[in-house]
Order: sequence, then C-alpha cells, then structure tokens
Amino acid sequence: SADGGGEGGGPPRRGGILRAAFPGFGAKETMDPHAQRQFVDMARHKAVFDKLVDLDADLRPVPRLARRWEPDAEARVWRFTLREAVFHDGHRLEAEDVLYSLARILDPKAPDHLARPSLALIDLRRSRAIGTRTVELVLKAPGAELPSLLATTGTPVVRRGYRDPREPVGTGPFRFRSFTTGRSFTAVRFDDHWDGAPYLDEIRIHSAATEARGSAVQAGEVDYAHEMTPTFARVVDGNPRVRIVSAPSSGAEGIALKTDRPPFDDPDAAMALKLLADRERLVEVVLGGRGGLGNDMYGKGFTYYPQGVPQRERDVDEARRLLRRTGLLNKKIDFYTSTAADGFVDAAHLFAEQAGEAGLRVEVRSGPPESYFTDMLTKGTLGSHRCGAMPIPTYLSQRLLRDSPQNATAWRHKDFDADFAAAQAVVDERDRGARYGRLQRTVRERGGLLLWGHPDWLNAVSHRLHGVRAAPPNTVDWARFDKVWLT
Amino acid sequence: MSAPTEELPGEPTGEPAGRDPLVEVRGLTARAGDRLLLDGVDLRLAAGRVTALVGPSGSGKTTTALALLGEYEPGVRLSGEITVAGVPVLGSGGVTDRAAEVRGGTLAYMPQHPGSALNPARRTGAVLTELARLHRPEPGRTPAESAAAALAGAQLPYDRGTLRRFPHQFSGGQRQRVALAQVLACGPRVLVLDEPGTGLDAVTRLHLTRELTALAGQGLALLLLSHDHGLVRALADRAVRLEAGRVAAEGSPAEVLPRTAPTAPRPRPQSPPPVAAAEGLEVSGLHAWLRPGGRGRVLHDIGLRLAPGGCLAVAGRSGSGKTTLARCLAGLHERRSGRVRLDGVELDVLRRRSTAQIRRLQYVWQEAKGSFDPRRPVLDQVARTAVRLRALSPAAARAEAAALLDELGVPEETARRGPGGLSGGELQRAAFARAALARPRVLICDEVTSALDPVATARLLAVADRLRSEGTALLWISHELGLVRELAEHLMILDAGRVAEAGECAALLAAPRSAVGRELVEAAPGGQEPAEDRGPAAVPGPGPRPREQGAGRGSAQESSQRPSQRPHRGSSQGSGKAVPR
Amino acid sequence: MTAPAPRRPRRLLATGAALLLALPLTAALFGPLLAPLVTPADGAPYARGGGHPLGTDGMGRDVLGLLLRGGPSALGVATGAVALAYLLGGSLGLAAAASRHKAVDEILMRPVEILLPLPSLLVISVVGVGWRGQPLAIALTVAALNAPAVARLVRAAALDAAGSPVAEAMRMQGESRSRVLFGLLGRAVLPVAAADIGTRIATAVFTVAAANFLGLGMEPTSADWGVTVAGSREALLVQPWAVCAPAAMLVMFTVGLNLLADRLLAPAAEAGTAARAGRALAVRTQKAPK
Amino acid sequence: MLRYALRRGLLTLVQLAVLAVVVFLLTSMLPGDAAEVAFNEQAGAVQVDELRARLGLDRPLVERFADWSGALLHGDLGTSLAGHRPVTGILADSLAATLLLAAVTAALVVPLAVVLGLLMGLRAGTRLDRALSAVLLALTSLPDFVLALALVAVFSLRLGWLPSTWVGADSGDLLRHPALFVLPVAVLLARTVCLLSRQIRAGTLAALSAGYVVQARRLGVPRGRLVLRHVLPGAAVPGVQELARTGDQLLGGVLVVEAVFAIPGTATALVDAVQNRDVPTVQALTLLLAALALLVNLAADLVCHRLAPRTEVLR
Ligand SMILES: Nc1ncnc2c1ncn2[C@@H]1O[C@H](COP(=O)(O)OP(=O)(O)OP(=O)(O)O)[C@@H](O)[C@H]1O
Ligand SMILES: Nc1ncnc2c1ncn2[C@@H]1O[C@H](COP(=O)(O)OP(=O)(O)OP(=O)(O)O)[C@@H](O)[C@H]1O
Ligand SMILES: [Mg+2]
Ligand SMILES: [Mg+2]
Repeated sequence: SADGGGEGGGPPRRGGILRAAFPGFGAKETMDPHAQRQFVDMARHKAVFDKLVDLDADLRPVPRLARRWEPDAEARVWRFTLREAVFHDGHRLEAEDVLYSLARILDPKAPDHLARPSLALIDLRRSRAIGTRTVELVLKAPGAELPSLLATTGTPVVRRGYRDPREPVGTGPFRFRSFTTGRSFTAVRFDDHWDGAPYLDEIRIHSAATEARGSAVQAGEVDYAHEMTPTFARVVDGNPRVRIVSAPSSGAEGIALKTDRPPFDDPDAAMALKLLADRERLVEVVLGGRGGLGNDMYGKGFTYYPQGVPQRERDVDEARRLLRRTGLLNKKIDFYTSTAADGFVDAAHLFAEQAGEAGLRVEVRSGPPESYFTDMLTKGTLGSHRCGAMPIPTYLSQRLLRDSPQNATAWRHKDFDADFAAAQAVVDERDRGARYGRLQRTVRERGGLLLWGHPDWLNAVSHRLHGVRAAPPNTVDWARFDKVWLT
Repeated sequence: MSAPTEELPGEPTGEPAGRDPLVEVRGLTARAGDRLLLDGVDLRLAAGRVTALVGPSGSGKTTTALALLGEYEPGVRLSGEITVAGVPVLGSGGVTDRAAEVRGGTLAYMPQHPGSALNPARRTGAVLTELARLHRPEPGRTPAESAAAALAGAQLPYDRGTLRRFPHQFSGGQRQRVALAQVLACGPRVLVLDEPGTGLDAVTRLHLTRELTALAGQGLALLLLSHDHGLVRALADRAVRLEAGRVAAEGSPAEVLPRTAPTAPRPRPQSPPPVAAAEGLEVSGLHAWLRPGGRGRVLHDIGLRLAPGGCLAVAGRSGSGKTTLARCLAGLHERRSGRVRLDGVELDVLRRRSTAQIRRLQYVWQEAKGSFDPRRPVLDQVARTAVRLRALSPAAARAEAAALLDELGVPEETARRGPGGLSGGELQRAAFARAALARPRVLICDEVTSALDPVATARLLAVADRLRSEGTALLWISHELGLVRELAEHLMILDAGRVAEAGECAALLAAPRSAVGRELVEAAPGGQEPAEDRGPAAVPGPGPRPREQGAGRGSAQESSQRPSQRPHRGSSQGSGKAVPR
Repeated sequence: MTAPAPRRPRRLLATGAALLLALPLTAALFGPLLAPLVTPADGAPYARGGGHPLGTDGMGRDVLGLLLRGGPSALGVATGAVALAYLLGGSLGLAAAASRHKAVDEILMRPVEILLPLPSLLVISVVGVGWRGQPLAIALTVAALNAPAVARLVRAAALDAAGSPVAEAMRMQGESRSRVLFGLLGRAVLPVAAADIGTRIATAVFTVAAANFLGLGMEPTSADWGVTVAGSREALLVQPWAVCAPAAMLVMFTVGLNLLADRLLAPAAEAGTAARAGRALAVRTQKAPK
Repeated sequence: MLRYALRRGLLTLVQLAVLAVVVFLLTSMLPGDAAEVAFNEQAGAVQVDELRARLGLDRPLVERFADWSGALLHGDLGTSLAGHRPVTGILADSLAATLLLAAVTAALVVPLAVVLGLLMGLRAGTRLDRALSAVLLALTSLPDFVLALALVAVFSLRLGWLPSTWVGADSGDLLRHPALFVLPVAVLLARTVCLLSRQIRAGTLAALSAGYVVQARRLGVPRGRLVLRHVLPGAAVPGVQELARTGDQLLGGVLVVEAVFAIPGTATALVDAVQNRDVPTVQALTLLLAALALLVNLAADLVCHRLAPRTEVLR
C-alpha cells in the first residue's frame, strides 16, 4: 500500500462506475451547494458544480471557472474573467450566473449558507457584470484574500434562477442523476465539461460509517473510502487490494489555552505548557505516527507558512521553571474536551500525563460532543483544538481576531487585528506573506495555541482506481473524480 | 373397542386359568431410599375382568399402578417384572425401553389427583380429540366422535360448553371426569383408575359404575384403585388387598373385603353449650358469579346458619356450587354479594380480613395436592398455620403439627417429605391438619375424606369431633351421604347454585322433598349393597357409605372393633400410637 | 436419593462454572491492588509484545494493566444496575402479579409500559449528558432502563403462581404478603430470572460501553473492560489482545455466572440422567430436603 | 379476549401520547439545540442565533410542543430541523431497510429460539445443553460490534462468500440479494436468540415437571407432540415476554448493525436526529418505534393471556 500517487495503472481508461464511501450525516446531508457543510456534501457538489476559484494542495488559489483575476491597487475592486463553460442544461456560463450565485450565498434569509460571513465584505449592490464574461466585485473593505475566500466551503457557482436543491444544475464534470439523503448520490459523465470529459461513466457517492467504509473498501465494494484512521491504515498494510492515499499536513491538532483569563493571560504560563508537551509522542499515539510535528503555528506546508522558525523542542526543566515562576507548579487545571473528534480525549489524557511529569496536574473533563466547539469557546481554560485545511489568512481571520467566530484561545488584541487588516490591503503577495508570518510568530510566542501536530489525511483506494492525488480536504484535487480512472 | 377378540371376557370370577393375562406383575418391589414401598407384589389383570386394588392409604396402591406404566415418582426405584399385553415394561434391567409403547393406547392410567393432571392452557375438547386421534384411528369414526363417546362414558355432556372450557373452569368433580374422559378417549385395553369415585355425587357415581361394567363387558381389563368398598363390590370380580406394600389378601371382593357387622352409632359429640343467637356463622343473600359485572352466576341467594360446635353438611350434584359457596365464605371467591357474619362480625373478602378473622374461619381444599407448595416439606407448610395465626414459635408449631398429623395417621417422617412424596390420602389429611391447626371457629371441609380409607376417615372424624367439642363449627361438603348422616345435624342440598332444600339431616335424608335430594338419596351406594355392608346407623333405604372396620388390617378380630376404640397403627408406617378419644 | 452418579457431573460443572467466574472476579477484586492507578501510556499504540505481555492499546497503554484495573467498573456497574433493576422491576412485577385488583395491576404496570418502548439510547444520552462520567448515574440509568422489562417478565412468570391454590392456601394461613410474594411467587420467578439475569448483565455491560461511543458514560480512556473492547475494536486484526482479553473476561464472567445459576436453581442433573436412560421425557424432581 | 384487546388498544394510544411528552422533554433536556449543533466548529454566534430564529427554536418549549402536537393531529409530522425537509420523508427513507431487516430477523428468531430452547430444556444437564448454553451465552457476552467485525473479517474479507456491507445496494430490490441479509441478520440474531432460548429453556424445565405434562406422557402422547402441544405453551410464557422486549434490544443491535454494514435505517436516523437535536424527527421516530414496541407488547400480552388462561380467574 504505497502512499501518495506513485502508482501504476498505465494510461487512463474511459468507462466504469466509481463507488466511493464517505462518512454520512443522515438528514443533515444536502444537495444545496451553498449549505454544504459535510465532506460528503462537498464531494457530491464538487462532481456537479464548479467554483470560481479553488485551492491547490498548498492552499493557494487556483483558477477554475474564473480564468484569471486582478485587483485594483487597494484590493477593493476585483475583476474576474470567466471561462467558456456550459451548464448541464446547455446554458452557457455568464457573469450574471456568478452574481446570482453570490447573491444567493449572501441571502440574509439563509443563515445556513456557510460562506456568508466570509463573503460578507463583497458589496453586491456595487458589483456588476461587465459583458457576459467578466465580473467586477467591489468590496466594502480592502481584501487581498478575496480569491481564496471565493474558494472556501459553500461557494459553488449555480445557474441563474437555481432554487430547488433537488434539481441541481451545475457546470461540473458530472451530471446529477439521483440523491437520497443520508444514503447515496449518483451522477453521470458530462461530456461538455470545460476541463475535458471525465474518464468515468458514472460515480456513486455513498454515506457509510467508519466500520462500513473499512470493510467495503477491503471487500472491493467501493473503490474509494474517505477519511480512514491510522489504525485502519495498519490493518490494510500489506493488503494488495487496498492502498492508502495520504495527504500530508492537512490541518492542525492542538490544545487551546484561554489567554483572556488566568493563568494563561500570562504568556509564560502558556509557554510552559508549550514546552512541556511531548509532540513526538502525541503524534505517534494520537495520529498513529501519520502526521508532522506541530510548531504552534497553523498551516505547516501551506503557502505563507513562515520559514526558518525552529521546531519547538520539549524542555521539561524550562517548563518547570516557568510553572514555578507563574505559580502553577503542582496546581491543578481542568482540561475540557469531548469525543467530538477522534483523538481529542486520547490527546488530552496523554497531555495530562506529560504535564504531570513537569509538575502540573491536569484533570480531563469531557463535554457533549455535539455542541463541543461552541461550548469550548467559553468554557474552561484548556481545550482540545483542531482545524481542517484552510488558507492561513482564513485561519487567522476566523480564529484569532476579536470578532472571530471561533476564537478558541480568546486571543483579543487590537493591534493584532489592525496588523491583520493592514495585511489585507497589501496586494503584493510577498509583503503580505511576511506580515502574516509576523502575526503567526506573535501568536506562537505569546498566544494560546499549542499546536502539536499536523495529521495526514488518509483515504483508502482500491487497486482498481488510479489517478487519485494526495490532497488535503477543501482543495481542488481532494475528492476529485473527473481525473481518475478504473481498470 | 380395540380389545382383540381372543381376549374377550371370560368368566367373571376365578383365576384366568390357561389364558395369558393382559397384565402380569411378578415380584414388584419399590424402594425409596431405604424405605420399602412395595414388597414383592404379584398381580395379573385379564381382559374383561375388573380387579380392585384396595388397602389403607399409603399402602402402595398408586405406586403399583404407576409401575404398570413403567413410571414412578421421583426418588422411587422399581424392581421385579411387569408385562403388559406381551410388552415387557419392567425387567431385570429396570424399566424397559418398550414401556413407552403401552402408554395410553394399551394401558391408560387415570391419576389420583386429576386436577393437577390437566393442562391449564388447553381446552378440553382439543385434548380429547388429540388423544382419540393418537390412539384410536378407527375407520368410520372421527376423533370427535371418539371424544364424544369418551365424554359420555365419563358422564359429561358433549357440548360446546364442555369442549371449549379450560380445566380451571370446571368444578372438582367435573375435573375428575374430564381426566377420566381423557383416559377413555385413548381407547385402551387396560384401564387403571386411581380413585375414580372421588368427588362424584351419588348419581354420577352410579352411572359411572354402570359405564365401567359395560366397558369390562367389552373386554377391557380394569384395575380399580379405591378405598371405596361400595364401588369395589359393585364392580370388581377380584380384589387384591395391599398392606404396607405387601399383598395381604387376594380373592373375590367378598373374601377380601371383610364383612362387617353393623356397629353401634358413633356417639354424637355432646351438644355444645347453648349459645347466644349472634354467635356462629350466618350467611344471607349470598350471590356469586364468575365474570366481571355479575355475569356467569353460580350461586343464587344462599342463606345458612351454623352454630358453634354444630355441623352443617352441604351436598348436591357435582358442579352445583358447593366449592364456590365454600370459597365465598373463605373469602377466596371475590365476585360475590350478600352478608357473611361470623360471631356477629361481618366478614369481607380474605385479603381484607384481619389475622384473627382469618384464623376463625378456615377452609380445607377439595384438591389437596394443588394447594401444597411442591417445593417445601409438608410438615413445614402445615406448621405455618400455627406460626402465623396463633403466633406459636416455629418449633412449637412444628411439634403441634406433627402431633396432629400423627393423630391423623400421617407419621412425622412422611410429612417431612415434599408433597410429591406423600400418597393422596396422606396429603388430604395434611391439608385438613393445616386448617385445623388454626383452631378455627368455623372449619369448612371440602370433601376431605374422598381419598381416605375407613380407618383414616375414622381418625379424621375423631379429630373433627374433638374440634367440635371445643366449639368449632363444621361446614362439611361431601357426597358421602352415609357419613353426612352420621356427622351432621343439618343438611343443605344445593342444585345449580340454589338451595334445593335444607333441614335437619336425618329427617331430610329419610324423606327428601326436592327432586335432586331424592335422586341423590336413591343413588347413594347403600342402595344396591347388602345390608351388612351398610354404615353404622341401620337406616332403611339408602345407607351411608360402607365403613368396614379395619379395612386396612387383616385380622377379623380387629375388624370387629370400632375404629375409635381400637389400638391402631399408622396405615403403613405403624406409628403405634393410639387414636385419641 | 442415594445414587451418586448424577451428582458428579453436576459438581464438576459447578466447579467448571466457578473456575470460569474465578478469573474475572479475581481480576476485578485484586487486580486494582496489583496495577497502578493510571496505566501509563508508555508503549507504541497497538503494539504486540515489547515488554507488554498482552500488548498495548491505542494509547500505548499496557493491556494487562488495563485488564487488572477494568474489572470493578465493568462488573460493578452492570451487575449493580441489573441488581437494582431486579430490585425495582422485580418488586413491581411481583406486586402487580399478586394484586387481586385489576386496578392495582394497571396502576403498577402502565407507567412501566410507557417506559418500556423508550429507546434506551435516548435516555442514556440525556442522563449521560447531565451526569457525565459518573458510574453511579450510569448504573441508575441502566437500571431504570431495565426495570420495566424485568417487571413485565417477573409479572408474567408470577401471575400463574399468584392465582394458584398454593398462594390462596398461604393467604388462608395468614401468611404475610411479602412472604407470599418473595417466597412462593419469588420462587416461581427464580428460574426465569436466572435465565434472564446473566444475559441482561452482558447486555448492560455493553449498553454502558455503547454509551461511551456517544461520548456519554465513562471516559473513553477508562480501563473498563467494555470500554476497552469498544475502543480497540478497530484494531481487532492488528492487536487482537486489546479486544479479546477484556472480552474474554466478560464472556467468562457471564458464562460462568449463568452456568452456575442454572446449576444452583435447576437441579436438572436427574433429568439429564433420566434422558440418557432412555425415558422419553424426564420428569424434574422436587427433591426432598436432605 | 376481544374486549381485552380493545381496551388494551385504547390504553396503547394513551401510552403513546404520554410517551410523546416524555420524549419531547427528554430531547429538549439535551444540551445544545439544532441551530447550535448545525454550526458546530464552523460558524459564529450570530449565524447560530439567526438559524435558531428561523427554526423557531427561540420560542418557548410549551408553544413548540403545542404546535408540534397540533400538526400531528392533522397527520403532519413536521419538518426536520436538520435537513429542512418533511420528517415523513426521513421516516420513509429509513424505515424500509430496518423493517425488512427486523422482519427477516423476527421470522428467524422465534423458530430458532424455540428449537434451541426446547432442545436445551429437554436435554437439561446433558453435555449438549451445557455446550449450547455456554456458546449462546458467550455470544451474548460478545458485543455486537466485535461479532459483526469478526464475521465480516471471516466471511467477506477472508472467504469472500458474502457482501460485507450494503453500500451501493439498491434499496428497491434488496430482496433480490438475500446474501446481503446473512451477516446483519446473524449479528442481530445472536443476542436475541440467546435471550429467548434461555427463557424457553427455563420454561421447558418448569413445564416438564408439571403434572399435566407427566399425565400426557403417561397417556402415550408421542414425544414431538408432547413437546409442541403440551410443554411449549407453558414454556413460552416468559419467552413471549422476552420477545416483547427484544424491540429495544433489536434497536440497540440494529444501530451497530446499521453502522457496520452501512444500512441506512431507522436506528441510524434516530441517532443522527438525537445528535442533531432534530426534535421533530426524534419525536416521530421514537413514536413510531414505540408504537411498534407497544403493538408487540400488546400481542405478547394477548398471547400470554391465552397461554395462561387461569390468570383470568384472578382478574
Ligand atoms: N419419594 C418418596 N419417598 C419416600 N416415600 C414415598 C415417596 N413417595 C411415596 N412414598 C410413600 O409411599 C407410600 C405409598 O404411596 P402410594 O401413593 O402408593 O399410596 P396409596 O396406596 O396410593 O395411598 P392413597 O390411598 O392415600 O393414595 C406412602 O406412604 C408414601 O408416603
Ligand atoms: N371459571 C369458571 N368458568 C366457568 N364455569 C365455572 C368456572 N368455575 C366454576 N365453574 C362452574 O361453576 C359451577 C360450580 O362449581 P363448584 O366448583 O362450586 O361445584 P361443586 O359443587 O364444588 O362441584 P364438585 O362436587 O364437582 O366439586 C360448576 O358447574 C362449574 O363448572
Ligand atoms: Mg394413591
Ligand atoms: Mg367442589
């Protein structure tokens, strides 16, 4: 079971039905591309729809329906030039379709449209179509990251007048055939796709729980199983029929320390914890060794990740010194976690053990998983934290600004916000990257993020399926079935 | 019937010489632990013959009968040799594998306690047709017809009401007959009936006698286990008397059953002192029904009075409502209205009675076996009455229970066993003792002597007399009019839930006014039997049930004595105690 | 009954059952004394060998160490819950069976029957959320979930005995309600209960473990046998000991417990010998007390 | 009997109503609501509040329950809070698979349990009885998911005889692929058969010592008939009660089975709904399952009523 793309399979072949299995979400699953939240939704929508812009494996925006784009000097007005593309019903993609899609996403009566907050900076009334092929988007504030915002979850382009999610018409590589909520989805090849017709005749995307995905891919009942565990990877190790396609660094695993309250309002206290964590051990156990070491900065391997920052090493003595200095030594603190994500509880217990070695007593408490991520924003001083793949600026804006919805570390600093806002107005990518790097480093030194690992994303693929690229979720090559083929 | 022609009836008496008997028993021995229940019993049953197995309670009658099927109560071991219609049932290696062949079709056994032998969850008709289909695949006769014939033979009507009923919906005597019908439905060649007369009223018993005679006439071999000598005399060609597990006598009934001279009437217990009007049991306007909302009435407007120390007998055809009446008084039957007052105090249903009230009115079950917990020793169960109702210490209660049981002829050692280890008569006496131990004001006895031999009956009556002299009133339900005449001052005859007539006992029996009364008196066993066999009081017309003295003993000398005067040994174990009083 | 023959296999079997029980019980009682309070996570995840006789679990903890610690909660919570269910449901069922009033029966049984179809999952979720991770709360919930079923079962088993002349005779002797209930009816219920109890315990163990999956109940890292089995299930083929060892403990416990109960409550050995002796159907005896 | 059945049927309706209230209270006692859960990890408080308002979750509990029950009386089960589609659709989608599975299981469980239970009861104390008892007990003590995974590992992955999941199975013609049912039904059967057969074994032992069975045997009723017509009815009473309870048992088992075999059924739907705090769906599903359970109970009571007619005297 070789990792990654280094597989044979010969030249691509046309034909065949691909069956893929994703974790299911029952009634929550939807065919409304703007209400997509689960991976299984995104995979289905990706087959039927396209986005203007998508992200590559480095989380850098890449053109999709938009052939190219250019901002004005202030990054306030953006022009997107569209590609020649056809909807499944034969209608040609036009600027009005893009504007319709954006209006639909920003519909104030649709709170479940996930991209609404991040795209809210688009001033729709002043945005317009320039001819049929160009869209001019005007922003309310400078936004150098608009392309990557247009690539986030919930941004596919729909046909003008699209209303009924049960009859999705997109420009994607597959034409919608059927969908049963919580169960399965079928789509057939769309020969007029702008990026060339896919090889497959048909794809079926099923919802299935962990165990079922594992046995189905082993038994050859599906050819693609999304989101497998390291343990499963060990199970199929040496199995010639199944290989694991593993995308490195597809997010971050960590611990959030609340920096607005004692003891972690003192950066030394937070630093003590960062120093006492045994990252190697955490990665080995919690990620089953399938992941990279974290350096307390989000986005390892992604664009804008600051280079040359030394890896944080475990230093129990220094940690103990800091603990003593901040009066934490032999004190007890609570760790609020839950089973909301795999490995949270394990990591919490391991960390508690490691903290114990340095003289800090950490008591693990679990909360309800369903609302954990909301609860932990306010509860406790230590909490489990994780984040999927997203561009670094998105991460910063969603987690570390004063009005960020998911500010798990309660990191609220006016100057930090101001620096970030300033970076958003910088069109020059290098300069902007440098500013992001400085912000990241600040958080690494003084903030409450203890990011100990970057998990690999594990998908299982049968020996019949070829051309599957190792890509983190939310990127263009993830769950992309128009360039794969069966033998 | 299915009896083969070559085995059709021979001469009614004498040895079945020169012909293979249908059943041959040689040297049958039964042991339980180190006790010898049967000791070398020999028995032969021939086609067309009625053989009676008599003997005191506990002498091994039931054990013998079961052995014919290759069966035994748990804990009993058999040895000897038994052949049934050529099939070895018991051999040197114990019960043979072929024993199962004879069961039902060849040899059918009606148990002594039919109540507990009926499946509570199955309707009568279904079981009968099932058995008929199994054993009598007669051409030209449907199983339903066979079932109808069996019911008729058992003196039960063949109607929907009977066929659709569950066993618990019959009266005790009816259940007895249902069990008999099951046996008859098998169409066997050998019929073994364990106390078939129990619970039957005189009329039914008479009909049954005729029916059984007819069956023997058709070539069946009959084995009759009974202490009812009237029945034996009327039916049997030969009689075998068992005593303590050994064959004590064998021959024609006349030879085996001792002819007893009429004895002097038993002294009536001295009349208790005159009592206030309010004392005693007083029942008025009693109605009882079976289903909610007063549907299915079984008793209509019953009224009665019973003075302390007095005795009121209740008689009537089987199914006339005697047990229901008793259960109403005992508070067990809750669907009733009317007044029940004891010593001036109104008695509610049992669960609303105080301990004292419960103690003052006790009830002896008609079907003794079913009323004992199969898992506890009988002695303990009996003794509990004294513990609960008279607040005796357990040890004292056990001692008193043991003494009373011994007085009744059930040795303590026997009573220490579970109910399964007691004979029918022993259990019946234990049930009586259980109630009597409460020293109640009113004791309701529901056919408590039906499984008892005369000696045991005498012992029980002695205890009853003693209780009466202590002020206990008896409500005596019985089909044995002779006994009733001897015992009771008043008699009430029930018919279909109504009082047919009531009055002074002797007078009523001498000249019954109601149709039922006349029927019962005419049919009473004394009617067809020689005068010398009649009971103590030489009353013209229908006499009481014969009460031969020393029916359980072999010696003629003993048999001339009155049971209550004679030194007496326990029926089979010989406790050697004298009967008190 | 002097024949010793039927006794021997029975005693043998009782010994066998006792032996089966002994291992998990010993582990549950004395294991915690032998193993450290917290099993250190010092090995590789799901490692086999390497100083760990039974390998390690997903957190790299010694499976043997977990095994020694996981007994009390696994056996305690489930058995406690089932015992409690029997205490509650059993008394309810007995009382309902013994009541001669239809109304009483209805009043006792209807509420119970409303609870009966409540999906246990829903109840456990609610309680688990409220009193997260407290064994007592879990035991109480599992007990409450089982009580209605027990009540029904007991009532059905006791109903016939309650209407029998034996029960009437006992009442005629002035026996107390409780004695009729727990003596006569209780004994009628006993074989049914004996057949039921063990399987119910096994089910309870895994209801508790299942509660964990939903993030309720005990900590998913607790050493509890059920939790360990559940948590390591994915590694069934990688590190079988992590699943099989605690599962074996539970299997031994339930099998031993049930076989012992069968033996003690149903002296059926005679029936067995009789069957062998070729009797068509064996009559079970009520043994005379010795 | 008919009156009894009618009365019980009416009572069942009342029970359902009470149950509806209980379930509603229970689900609303869960922390978090549908809006909060919907945006877990992904959105901020503002959006959650907006969604809450749109779903009507900001209204008082009583009002919401009144609305829901009012609609129910008109046959409207409401709209799912998670999928924004009619609950009836969710029910219809999930019911077919589970009912099919339950039906196949139920059809097998009774004969299997009866045969095994009788066998053990009749041979009580023999080696066969002990072996069967031990195996069945071991099966119950094995958690469903371990059994399921082990069966899949052996029969689908190693031997390749049977499909390992229902992934891709067409819900329209499930019945044409009986192989799909083998493993799930085997897992479901394991525990229920054991529970039932043990009860039947106990009942058989009791019935065997009953006087009526002894007498029937003495009357030469042959073995098979004796067992079926005389022993079994008495022996079945506790078993029938047990059967009534297997509903919940099955639901628990079905949950695992549905997860392991990717069967889109009611149990999964229920768990999803609970996790999504999708109150209308939880309500509808529990009511439906409860109605089924109550029906089974009713049937069990009627059967017991028939099997133990003597109890009628008492009442
Ligand atoms: N398991 C046992 N162990 C010891 N003694 C027993 C056992 N079973 C029965 N007995 C005794 O064997 C004797 C014979 O019993 P059996 O039932 O044959 O008497 P019977 O002649 O039918 O009496 P009855 O007329 O009272 O029915 C009785 O004294 C009884 O107590
Ligand atoms: N549950 C029932 N359902 C229907 N009929 C019943 C039920 N119980 C009793 N009966 C009927 O009620 C009548 C009275 O019964 P009861 O037991 O009082 O008669 P009995 O006089 O004691 O008769 P026996 O002399 O045969 O014991 C009988 O005809 C009987 O068939
Ligand atoms: Mg007898
Ligand atoms: Mg009667």
